[in-house]
Parts: sequence; structure tokens; C-alpha cells
Amino acid sequence: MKFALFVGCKIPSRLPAYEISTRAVLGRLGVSLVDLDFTCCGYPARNISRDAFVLAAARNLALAERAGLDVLTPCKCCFGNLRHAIRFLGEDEALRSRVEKALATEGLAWSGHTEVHHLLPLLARKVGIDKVTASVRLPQTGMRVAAQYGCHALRPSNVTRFDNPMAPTIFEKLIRATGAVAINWPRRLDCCGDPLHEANGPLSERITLAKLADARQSGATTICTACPHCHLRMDAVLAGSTSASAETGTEIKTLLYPQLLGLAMGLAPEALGM
Amino acid sequence: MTHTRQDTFDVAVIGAGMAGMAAALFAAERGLSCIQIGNGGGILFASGLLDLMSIHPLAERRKWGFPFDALAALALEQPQHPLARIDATSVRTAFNAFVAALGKAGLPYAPLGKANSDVLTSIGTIKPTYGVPRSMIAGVKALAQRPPCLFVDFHGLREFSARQIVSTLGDSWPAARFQRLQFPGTEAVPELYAAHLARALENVETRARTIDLVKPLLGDAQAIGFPALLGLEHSVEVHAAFEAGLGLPVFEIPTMPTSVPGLRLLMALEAAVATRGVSRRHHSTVDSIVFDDETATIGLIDSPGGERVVARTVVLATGRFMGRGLVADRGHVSESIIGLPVHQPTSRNEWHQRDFLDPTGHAINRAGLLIDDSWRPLDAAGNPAWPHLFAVGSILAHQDWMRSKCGSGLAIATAWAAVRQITRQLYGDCDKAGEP
Amino acid sequence: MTPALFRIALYGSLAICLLGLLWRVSTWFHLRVGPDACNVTVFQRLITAVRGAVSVTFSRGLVHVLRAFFVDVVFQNRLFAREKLRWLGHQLILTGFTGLVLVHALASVLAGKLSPGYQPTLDPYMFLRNLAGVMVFVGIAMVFAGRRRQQTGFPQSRRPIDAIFVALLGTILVSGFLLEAHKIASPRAFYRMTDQFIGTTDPEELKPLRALWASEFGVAFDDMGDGIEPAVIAEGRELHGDACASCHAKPTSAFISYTAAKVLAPLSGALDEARADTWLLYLHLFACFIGLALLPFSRFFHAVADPVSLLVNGAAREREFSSAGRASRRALALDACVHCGLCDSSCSVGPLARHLGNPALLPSHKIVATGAHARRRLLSHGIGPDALLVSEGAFQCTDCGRCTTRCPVGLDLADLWEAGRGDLAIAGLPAPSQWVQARSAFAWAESLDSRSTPDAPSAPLASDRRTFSHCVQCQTCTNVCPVVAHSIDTEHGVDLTPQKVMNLLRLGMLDLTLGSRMVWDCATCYQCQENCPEGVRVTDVMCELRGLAYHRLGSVRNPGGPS
Amino acid sequence: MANPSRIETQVLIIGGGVTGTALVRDLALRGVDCILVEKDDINAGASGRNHGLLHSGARYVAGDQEAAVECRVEGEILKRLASQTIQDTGGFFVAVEGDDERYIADFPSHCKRSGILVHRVDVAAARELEPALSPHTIAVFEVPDASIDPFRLSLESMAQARTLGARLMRRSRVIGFQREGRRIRAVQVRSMQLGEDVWIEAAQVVNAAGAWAREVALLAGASINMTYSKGTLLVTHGRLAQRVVNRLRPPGNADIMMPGGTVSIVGTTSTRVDSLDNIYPTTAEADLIVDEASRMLPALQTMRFIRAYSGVRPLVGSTGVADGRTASRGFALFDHDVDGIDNLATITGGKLTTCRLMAERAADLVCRRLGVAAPCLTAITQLPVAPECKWTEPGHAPREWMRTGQAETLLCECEMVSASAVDTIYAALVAAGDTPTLTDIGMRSRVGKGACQGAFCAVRAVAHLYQRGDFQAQRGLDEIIDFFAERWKGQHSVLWGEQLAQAELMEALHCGLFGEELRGDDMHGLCPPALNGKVSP
Repeated sequence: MKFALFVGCKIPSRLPAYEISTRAVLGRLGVSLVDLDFTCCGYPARNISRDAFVLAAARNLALAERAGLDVLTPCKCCFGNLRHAIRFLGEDEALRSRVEKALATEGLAWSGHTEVHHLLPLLARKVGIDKVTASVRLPQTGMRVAAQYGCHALRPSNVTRFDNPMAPTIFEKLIRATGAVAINWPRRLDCCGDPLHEANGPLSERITLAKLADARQSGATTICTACPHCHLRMDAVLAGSTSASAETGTEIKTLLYPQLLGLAMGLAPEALGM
Repeated sequence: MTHTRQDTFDVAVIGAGMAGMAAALFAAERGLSCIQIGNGGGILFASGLLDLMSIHPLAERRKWGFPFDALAALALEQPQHPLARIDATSVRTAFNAFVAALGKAGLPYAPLGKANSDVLTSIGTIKPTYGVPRSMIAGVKALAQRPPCLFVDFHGLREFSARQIVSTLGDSWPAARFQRLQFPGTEAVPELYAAHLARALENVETRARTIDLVKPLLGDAQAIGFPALLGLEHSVEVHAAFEAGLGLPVFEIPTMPTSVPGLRLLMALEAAVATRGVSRRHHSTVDSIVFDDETATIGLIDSPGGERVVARTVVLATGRFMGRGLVADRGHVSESIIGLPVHQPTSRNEWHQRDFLDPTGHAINRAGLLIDDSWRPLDAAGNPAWPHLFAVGSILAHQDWMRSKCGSGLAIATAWAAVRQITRQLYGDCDKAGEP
Repeated sequence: MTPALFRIALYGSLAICLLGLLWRVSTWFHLRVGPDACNVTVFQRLITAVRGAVSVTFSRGLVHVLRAFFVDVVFQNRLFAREKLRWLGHQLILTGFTGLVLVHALASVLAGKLSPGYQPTLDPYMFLRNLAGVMVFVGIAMVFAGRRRQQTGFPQSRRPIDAIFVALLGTILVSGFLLEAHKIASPRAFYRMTDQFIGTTDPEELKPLRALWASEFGVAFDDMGDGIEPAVIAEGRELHGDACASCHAKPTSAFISYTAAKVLAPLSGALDEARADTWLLYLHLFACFIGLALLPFSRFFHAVADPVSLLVNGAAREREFSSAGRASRRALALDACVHCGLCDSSCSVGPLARHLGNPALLPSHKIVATGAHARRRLLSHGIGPDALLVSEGAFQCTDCGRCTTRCPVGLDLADLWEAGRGDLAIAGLPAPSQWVQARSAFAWAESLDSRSTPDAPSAPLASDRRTFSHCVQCQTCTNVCPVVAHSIDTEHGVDLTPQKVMNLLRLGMLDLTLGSRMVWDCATCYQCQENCPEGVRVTDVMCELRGLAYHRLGSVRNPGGPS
Repeated sequence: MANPSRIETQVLIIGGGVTGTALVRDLALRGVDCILVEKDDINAGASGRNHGLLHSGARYVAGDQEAAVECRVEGEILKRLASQTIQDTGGFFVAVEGDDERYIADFPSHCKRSGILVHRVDVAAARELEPALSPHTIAVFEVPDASIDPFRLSLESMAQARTLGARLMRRSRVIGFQREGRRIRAVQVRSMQLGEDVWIEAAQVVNAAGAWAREVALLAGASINMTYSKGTLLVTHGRLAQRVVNRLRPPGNADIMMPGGTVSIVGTTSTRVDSLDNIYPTTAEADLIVDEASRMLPALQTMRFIRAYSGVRPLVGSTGVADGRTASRGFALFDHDVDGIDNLATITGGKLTTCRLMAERAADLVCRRLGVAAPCLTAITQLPVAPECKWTEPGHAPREWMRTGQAETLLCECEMVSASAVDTIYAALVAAGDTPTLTDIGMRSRVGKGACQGAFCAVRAVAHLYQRGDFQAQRGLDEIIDFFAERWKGQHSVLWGEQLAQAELMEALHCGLFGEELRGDDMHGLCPPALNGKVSP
């Protein structure tokens, strides 16, 4: 299996450990990754220009197509956004021709065949839970893990085709594959609060805190993430609010899924960016 | 690079209302591989109450205390009614299986007995129903006995007035009192939404604060009614905490859609099918179904690149107009996916009565698909449209579930019967799960 | 040239250069970039810098600084890692320029002291000077070629003074070579020398020497016939050995100048007549002086700022700076940027910049804008179209940090952008979500046409009545909205629920939605869209509304702006 | 009924439509003491069941120049003096392929003759302005049509009259006249709500009962030659165009599309009817309107319709004419002295646009008889804005709600009507001595007029009124049922497509869950007791 790795913007600058750990575990699982000259997935432009956002995404898809590869991204925002762009291109002829014209100025073209995968479904379906389970050397037994699904991968499900958006199981399966306990927590499908951080900080924080409180109340010791936005957001709020943890007295930390898997595979923490 | 899914499923259920969910659930429980297409819109509008049958015949508005008696009467008087095609044992089995699955998914129901229960609604009317969520059962008892009772509501919850309920009940329940409270932390919010409060109550602290608000108001009350918002995903825990905290039976009163019990039902059913390995496709429009001798290929649009699903049998559980299983233009009602013939009044002029509440009901509500004894929809010639195509739920003709109060019963029982038929057809007399 | 004039010009330009350098360096301590920079005084910044320098000098940090000096400054390791061609160009320029300064400009003070027999017309100096000149030339060409290779679709950010400076550099090089070439070929220069060192200018008397210099030293006598006999040349060589050889090597080692002299030979008489040696010298010197004076004001000041910046980075490897330190470092970064454009070519939003037609998204343009804003030039006439483009650029940045990683001089650009956004926000150009929410939805609506409708290309869903015609008013969208759920008042929380936004659109009241908090506070979590039983694409519509709001409210806010 | 109470007044006006309310205002402004009795509610008849089109007059230029000029003049007066009730949308007259070329060619000169500003618009430019226009459009003229809110007009007229001392008796039906020679001595009026009678002794009686004018006149012993023409209109879900769009042809079926604020109103039909009972839109009429109007505006074929309504036009002096449409749209003022009654007049017929003029003529007659010399002031006096009357305007409620900072709850989501709007209306009705119903509130606001047709907002409004203590016992349930009965009349003929799904949801909620159809006469009024025994086969 070979994919073009799309790390997006947040991971290299703010969460390099995610890339490091992703490469480490995929390497172990025989998935090879190719680096292309990708640019922004287009998400930020979605707020100002539909055309610009779709074009930015399409350009990356075109690069992947030129290389003859499907795209794999560990970022759920990039994942959702690239898939959205594909949908919009599919349903809006006029948009598609505008985008094709713009791509042609760079000598690029996209015929619509590039698939975009996120890390988790790739592990669960393409690699397979069994193979993931088989790669585990040091089962993380005793670790009580809350899966943080992340909105842009889960919804809208007809665009992302990630898992059942109402009752997803994929993340818990992958967590259990590492030997850890996947706990059930009511707010596991909720927004992490990150997208409205800039627009409305206090509201964003309330949303994040509600999630964290819920995870704690449900007995989680670790929140497992698979999106840089969720991860950074929860880290930031955890770091900033001692009161939140004081409420229930339990400590909670965040962990990226490939780090959890990597630890279970017996990789050194340093090799996972920890 | 496009990967077209080519797994062949035993069953493809189109529709994710109550009937579609029941079909997927029963299929999975019988060991059939199943894919389910459609979003759970219909269930969102559910009240949480599982009706089986209580009004028959409509014109007489005759209300039945025992649903199976009503079904027996129906079987005699309206043999074309879909529920008249199923024996009582199967209906009972189907209901028990459905309720058990819900209980396992965190949404327990009161044990199913023989009789219907009367449930108080949010506008003060009384609704007869069969399956009552455990969170509402204390209300059934209270309504029957009418002890001193406190009805509580919250500022900003627009659809629910405890005062209205108490006032409407009037002299018939003199010991009923009402109290409006400010939900903790919502002082500056003019409008509140039940689902938000339900989730807020899942937080231990908010829950405790709310209970503390109610405690001083109990007086001589022997039961307390709340709008149905005591928790969403962890409603069992929230309800138990309220009963423990207040020391009295606590019951929920069903509210209008989108109601929390509807959301709970949706979540529980989605979880139930997900844990049973049913593949789900939400918000997918079925573009085409191509039947050949052995399989049906279902084309889905609305997702990037589209998708094809291949299945050996297809269950049409697409509902009526709300679910868009049926669509109507000015002239005709049609079946939306395959274009099956729809049994219907001859002209639009006859679709509806001039009086909305006309006791005989609107003729269009009895329009729908005609089926054979194996739950297969018929083509124009009166033969099964395709040997492996089945139809269940409210899309079927000759029923008026809203007036008969048989919506859930229709969905659950027809789904159960159709899935049994499918299993036999695919795996012979002894089904895959070994059940005869 | 009279020594007096020369001195006046030299010292004058030196003085300007020094004052300029001082002024430029002082900006590192008083230019304010970033809101946190406003909280520290110039004095604090100076103290911090001095304290830092001292503490590094007397600690293990010195090792890092030295390492930075050799690896980053001298070897230009970062550039080497990224662009070999430009690295080579830079190294050529640096070496060549240093060579020119050492063996040519400062020859009399440096080489003359180190090597007593120094003569500019002797090897290896003659050769080295040519070599150095060629290196600078080739280096510049390589740098230009390197820049040309990475087109971003926009012209490079450029100031007139930089063009002038490049022209001066060219003038210096060309005039230098021409002057040398002319001197080689000039009979007049030959006679001036014989007059001075042999005591005669008689052509006949000097015939052997002339024969030698014409055939081997390239002097272009116009009265020398063909067919010079070898015996005469041999005689000339003897004479040369006595009188000239101590000062003059064969000019063939001045490979460029000699070649040029050959080309110029036919004109040398005329050039002699025109006193070319004098004006070429003047040109050369004045170009040098002007260049010297201009240096601090051009982008080539980076030659000073870069090493400082690299050394500072080397000194503080963990990049833990106090706010005073950060403030100075950002000001320094403005000068240290070489405008090489490497950042632009790696910019994650580069394709967006092209599509939006806004170069201000690109780092090299952003740094210019940041500098302009720090120098109070960006908003000197209020919020104009340029400022709005700059603001768009600032807030479209994804903070991917690639520019920082790619920067050959190691500038912490990410920090600069964050600071710049802070400054823009203070100056009235905050992020769109912020400026939209500064007014209430109703206040915005009052300045919009109440009959305005969405336009189909940018808002295909919002403009299509079918998007909402399925809505049955069930409120599911609102019931599952986390943003509504966590709003505890309408002043700081959302003002409209998702359902109300959809209803307003259906009612044809777009104007009331665009400035609403809901539109911008939407977490785009897609709960509403996923849960809508009727398939209304609520979140997709919200995104479209943001785009409409950005442009329409933008043009209300800044009439005549680019929106 | 023993000793019914007696009330005295100078003028009794029968009928609270646009004419009756304009008349009561006119008389009140002249200082005349009046009572207006209305058997149902303000504008319950044809006054509330029309397009709400303030005619420029262009529609009548070819057939009835007098009416055209009247419309133009009256339209200008209303635009000036009652601007709050009017949206000056402008109007297009649009011809499509196959329409009468001659009619098109003559149209501008006809308009000019009637003094109506008209100018031809390039078809492409018109389609740019109104993209919904058919691609088969062949000619477009622009005229100064406007939309008028007849509810607000009548309510504010009545409100002003009331401040000047006039009285309104709603739900009060005239059941008899007491004659004394050639004079009517008293009029017997029965309150439909209380079932009590009163005798009103008035010096002058004006019959402004619209389509019911003949019945009223008969009760008094007078006769009017009058026919009825039923007209049906459809309401779309969302607004289709910015301007009034008229079909450029002799008046026919479904040739007007009105932008009614947040919706569009399309119609009408014209059918002769003999009785005023059972007037509701039929499916055939709905189909006719969709098919015919979609020739101008093709989108109507796929548009969602949320409601239909029918009104009856009273056509006077045209018994011999089969089609109501060619009968005169002009009004008639009958002085019933020919019938032997000196103090009764009937004013009927006419158009919404000319209601003020009709009132002026009737008031002139009444004042002459009363010997009141005060001149008519309605052509020069502004119609004052009444705060409780502004909620009928589509889009006003959301704008007002947002202006005041979204600080209160909305009871109606479709049309975004706030609780305080309902409170204001309720308080105003109570202040006038009424017992407001949900239907009254619906008439005076947009509650129930949106997509859900009351399914959700009726529940919220009732809960709100209980919470305020306004409703007690089972009144809320009765109100909801009455409200739906009223709404349903307009709905069932347009139930296809999405609105059918909406209606299904309404039934699922109100019958499936609330069981309103089971409401019976037992103790709770809920439903008969359950049968608990086995059925015998």
C-alpha cells in the first residue's frame, strides 16, 4: 500500500509528533508514504470564497493524481475538506469548469479519481483491525481511553463515509486493538470547540470543558485523538484550566492514536515524537 | 483509483425510520449481512412511545385497552390491513426482541404486558400506547391513581407548560400542582431546547443543582412529572439520580418533536444496528436499483464519487411522505425509488377530508403499496415486482397508523415478518441463526 | 582626482553609511511589531539585548554563537540545504566581494602592509581582482536565475532603492573592469609610466619596450606597424626587466580586463583622447561611495542584519525570548529578510493567493506589509484597499510554518505573522469573525439592502429555494447544535439558532443573517446537517453565508475596498 | 332572551371588512358616533381573502377606464396616507407567447389615457430583474402597482376609529331589524361568543357586509340585486419575485402574482356561486391556478405551496352575467328609501384599492341624512400606526425581534413571531372588551401562516397563553382544534409535494401523539373509555 501523505498545515508546525508517529506505525504496518508538494487543503478559504477553497483542494488532488496515488491524511479537517471539495466539484458543473481552467494554468488536471483517506479508516479497513492487533507487542491494558471522533471526519457522513455518524465504532475498535479499554462517554461525538476558538473564545472553551468534564466523569484517563485540531485544542484547555481537573480530581491527558498504537507496538516514545 | 464496493449483502434495507431500523436489527440478529441506507429522520419525530394498536374502527373512535384484542378485531374486519396479516405471537415476539435490543442499547422500556397504557401528553391529552419507556412508566401509574403530583417545567422551554397540563386536567386531577423553574445556568437565555437540557443533566453537577431546585417544592407530592429531558444518552442514570435525589417516583411527559425521547430512540437504534455490524449509509439518495436474477444493485448518490451496493434482497422501508418513500405531485402518489404502483384514491380531490379531524381519517393515509403474503410489493399486474424485494412499515397500503395509533407496531411487526420471510427465502426453513 | 575630493567623498559616504547603519540598528530597538511589543520600552529592549549578548559571551552559549557564525553565517548552511544554486551564488558574491574589498578597495591599507611588494598590477592580485569580480558577477546572475525559477504568479516585492543599489553594483563592477581594460590598452598610460620611471616618452627610444608591451602587455599603440622583430622584443624584455617588471606582471592574468582590453584596442586612442581613465575612475569611485552611503537603506542591509539575526538565533537556540527580546527580534527580522522569495514558493496558501489575486497572502509580501505597518505607513491614510488586502493575507495564513522552516536566514516568520495579526486587529482590521461580530446582526442589516439576495455562483445553496423547501420546522438542527447548547446569553453566545438562520433565508431576509453571530460562531461540526431529517444542508449554507458576509459586509464596512 | 340590553349610537355599520372599517373611521373622523358589528372578525370575508394588490389601475384600462382612473387616484392617496400598509413593489404586466398581440400593442396607450405611468421594459432586462419570468415572455410593461396589507389597513382604521369613540362588536351577528314605519328603530345583534342579544338603536344603519350584504338587506326588508363570484388564491413557500406580476391580457384566471412579503400569492379564479356556505378552495381551482400562472412564472410548477384561500366577491347589478369576472368591479351605494327604509344604506362591491372612496361616498350619504356638515378627512389625514396592528406584515416580526436584540422567545418559528407580539395583540383585544382566541391572534399576526401551518406554533402559543394565565381548563385544546379547522380549509387543496409531508407531520403530531381527533364529550373531553374486553367475533 502506498499513499501520498497529506499532513496539512497544523501538523508540521504545531504537532510534528503526529506526523512522526504516523510514519512510524504505518512503516511497521507496511504502508509506504510519498511526499508531494501539497499546499493548504483550502479549509480557511471556505469562509471567504467557495471557489478558492475548492480550487485549493483540487490542486492537491491533481498533484496526487499526477503521481498516481491516493491521498492519506491524518488531519480530520483536511480529510473532510478535501472530500467536500470532491462533492462540490461533482455536483456543480460550473464550479468544476472554473476550477479546471484554473488548474490548467499550472498544467494540472483532476479527473475525479483520487480517493482521500483518513488514517483511522485506513488502519481499520485497508490495513485491517486484525493486522493492527497482530502488530501489538505491549498491550496497553489498564489504560482507559476516550475516543475523540472529530467532527469533520464523521460528518456529514455522506461526504466523509468515515463511519456511522450516529454510532461509530471504528475508533473504539482501534483502541481496543492496542489492548486499552475504550470507554463510552456521552460527548464522544461532540465538537472539540476548536473551530470557534477565534470567533468566540469563551464559548469555545465552554464546549471543550464540557467534553473534558464528560470524559473524566466517564472514567477516562486518556483522550485519544486523531486530528491535530482536536488534540491541540484539548491540550490547550487542559493546560489552561487547572480548575477543570480539580473538579473531579482525576488527571486526564491526550494521546494521538498512532502514539497509542506505537507504544503498543513497542516503539520507543521518542520514535513517536513523545 | 475509485474503489467500488462489491461486497454482496444478504439484505439491503432502504430507509431508517422505525421500520427500517427494525428490519436491519432483526436481519442482523438472524445473522444476515445487512446494509442500511437512509437517515433516521422518522425516528426523530417519535415520542418514544411504542404504539401497537388502540383505535379501531376509526369512524367509531373505539379505544381498546388490549392491543391484541384490537388486532384480532382488525383481522376480522380489515383483513387487508398489514397488521391483520401477522399472528399475535409473531407480533409479541417482534416487540419483545425490539424492546430488548433497545434496553441493551441503554434505553429500557417497561415490561410489555397485555394492556395498553394511558400516557399524559405535553398538552394535557391522554394517549393510549403499548410500549412505555421506563422513564415514563411512573406517569402511567400516577395518571391512573391521580395522587398529589407536582408537574415541573422550565423557563424558556416553549413547547411545554406544566401549568397547561395541570389546568387542562382540571378537576379530574385536583391534587396536581405545577411549578416553573429556572434551569441552572440558563438565566440569560430566552429560549431553551430540550435536547440541550437533557445533555446538561448528564453532567453530575448540573443534575445535582437541578434536583436541589426541585426538592423544596415537593410538598405532599407523591410523584413528579418533568418534560421528557432527563438525560439523553445516559438517561437511565439521570432518571435514577432524580428518583434517588427526590425520593419519589419521577416520570417524563412526552413532548412534541424534535423530542428527547425521539433522539434517544434514534441513538439507541443506531447503536443497536451498529453493534450488530450493520453497514450504514446516511443521507444517501438511492438513484437506481437494477435487479437481476440473484441480486439487486443499488446506486447511491450524494457522496463523493457515488457508490454501488449489491444485495441479494431489498427491503423497502422508506416510509410515507415524510420519509419520501411516497411522493405526490398534483395528480398522483408514486413510490419514489422503483416506481412501484401505489394503491390510492382516484383523484387528489379525495385525498383529504374537509375537516382535519374527521374521525374517518384522510383517504390518502390509506394509500400505499399493495403486497402479497410474503411482504413483496406488487406490480401493476398484481404479481410480486421482484422475488427479492420486500416492503415494510408505513409505506404499506390499507392502514392509517396515525389514527389507529399503530405506527411502531406496524413498523416492528411488518419488519419482523418480512425479515423472517427473507431468511427463509435465503437460507431455507431453518434460518441462519438456527431458528425455525 | 584630487585626494581632497576623494577624501571628502569617502569620509562623507562612510559617515552616511555609519549613521544609516546606526539608524537601522536603532530600529531593532524601537520598531514595534506585535501587541506585546507595546508593553516594553526601548530602554528595556536595549538592556535585554546587551544583557543577552554579555551572558552569551561568557557562557557555553558562546559555543553556539560561534557555531552559528561558521555554519549559518559563513557557510550559509540553511541556504545550502534548500537551494544549491542560490547558495553558490551567494557564496560567490560573498567571497568575490570580500576579495574585492581586501585585494582591491582596501589594498593600500591591507595588502600593502601584509605584503611589502604589493602592487595592484602584479600577480596574484591582478588575477584575484578579476576572479573576484567575476565571482560577484556570476553570483548575482545565479541569484537572479534562482529567483526566476520560483514564480509565484506575483511580482516580487521590490523597492526602488533596491533597484538603484543593484544598478550601482553593476556600475562598480563594469566600470572597474573597463577602467582596468582601458589602462592596459592605453598608450597614454604607457607613456605616463615611461615618463615617470624611465624618464622619456620618445616613441623611438622606447621602441623595444613598446614592441614588448604591444605584443605581450596588450597596449594598443596606433603607430606600431606589423611584423615586429623578435630581437627588438628581446631588447624590450631587457629594458622591461630593469624598469617595469617589479611593478607589472603580464596582464593576461587579468583575464577579463585583458580580454576587454583587446576588444577596446581599436578605440583606445579615442578613449585616451576622451580621458576615459579619469571618468571611469570617477564613475567607479562615486558608484562605490554612493553604494556605501546607500547600503544601510537598501535591502542589502541584510548583509549586516542577517549575520546578526543568525547569531541571535544561534545564541538562543530554544527561542525562549522575553517580550522585550521578541520585540527586538521581530524588528531585526524585518531587516534581515533578504526578500529571496523562498518562503513564497513554499507557502501553503500560495495557490489561494493566486486565485484570490491577492499577493498579500505570500510571506515575502506580508513581511513588507508588516514593516510598513510598523513604520506607520500601511494605514497612514486610513483603511484603504491595500490595507484590506493585507488583512486578508494575514488572516488567510494557516500558520503552517513552512515559511519559517524554509527561510534561509532562519527568521521566525510564524511569530512575526502572529504579531502582525495582533497589530492589525488593534488597528481596526481584526479577523473577519471579529469585525463582523463587532456589530449586531441588526446593525449590519440596517446598512444592507433588505432585498438583497444571495448570488448563485458563490452561494449555490443559499440562493436556491429548494435548499429550504423541505424544511418542516422540526428544530432538530437547533436541538443538536453544540453552539446553541453552550450559549449562556445572546450577547456573547449565538443570536440566532440554525433553524432561524434557515428560516430567515427562506423568508428572503438575507440581510438579517449575514452579520449574525451564529453564522460566524458556527463550529461547522455538521451535527445539524447530519441530523436534519429532511436533508437540508444547514452547515454548508452557513459556510456560504460566511463568504457572502465577508464580501458584502466588507464592502459596507469599507466602501470602495476590494470586497 | 328577556330584556336584551339596548345601546344607542348615531350610526350602526354592519360588516367589518375594508369598507366597513374605512367607513367607521371616516365617520369617526367627522365626529359621528358609530358602532361596527361584525359577525366574525375584521376582514373575515373577501377583504382578507384577496391578493392584497394595490392596483395602479392598469388592469382595468382596456375594459373599464373609470375603474382604472379610480384605482390610480385612490392608490396614490393610500400610498401617501397609509404608507405603513403598503410595499411599493412596482408591477410588471407580462405577455407570453400566444397572448393577444393587439391587446399588448394597445396597452400603453390605454394606460396613458387613464393617466397611469407605464413604460415598456426590455424582456431580457425584465428577466434579469425578475428571473422567475418565463423564457417565453414576449412583452413587459412596468406600472406603479403595489402590495397592500388589507389586515393592517382595516385594523388600523378600526383602531383609529376606536380612539375617536367608535365601538367594535366582533362575533356579533345581526339577526333582526325592528322597523318603525320607514325607519329602522333598532337592530338586534347576537354575540356569537356569549349567545346574548343586544338591541342597537341607531339613527342611521349602513350595511357594509360585503358578500353578505344581500342577506342583511333582506333581513331589513330591502333587496339588492347581487351575484357572488368565488375567487381562489394560492400562497407559495417563499417569495418568487420582487414585483407584482400581472398577465398582460384581458382579466382572466390566475393572472396575478403578488409578492406578499415573505411569500407570493397567486390567483385568482372566478366562479359563480349561489351560496355563501362551504366556501373553500378546491383541488381543481388549485390546479387551474398552477397551470395557468406557471405560463408567466414556470417555477410555480415545482414550487411548494403552503396554503390556499377563497373569497367571495359581491357583484352588484349584474344578475344576468354568467361569469363573475366580466361583471362590474365597481361599487354600488344603495339608498334603501326606494325599498321604503329611510335610514338604511348599503355599500358593497368595489375593490380593496377603492375602499376609502366607497367609505367616503357612504359617509357623505349618512352625514347628509344626519345633518352633519363635517367634511370627509380620509383623503387628507394620515392613517396612524397602531402598535398592535403591525404584526400582520410579513417579515416585520423577525426584523422587530432582531432590532430588540433577540431577547425574547419566538412562539412561531416559520414567520418568527415573538411572544411579545402575541402579548401585544392579546392585550389590545382584551382592552377592547374581547376574549381573544388563537384564531384572532393568527389573523392579527403571522402565527400559523408559515410552512408548518400552525402545527408547532399553535402548541407554543397555547402553552404561552396558559403560562400567562390567559387560558384555563381545556380551552387551549379547543383553540388548537378550532385553529386547525380554520387552517385546514386552506390547506387540503394544495397538499402535494413537500407540503403534503408537512401536513403528514402535523397529523402525526396532533393525531398520532396528541390524539386531538379523539376529543369527545366525556369528563376530560379526551376520548371515550377504553374497551377492555375481548371482541366477540
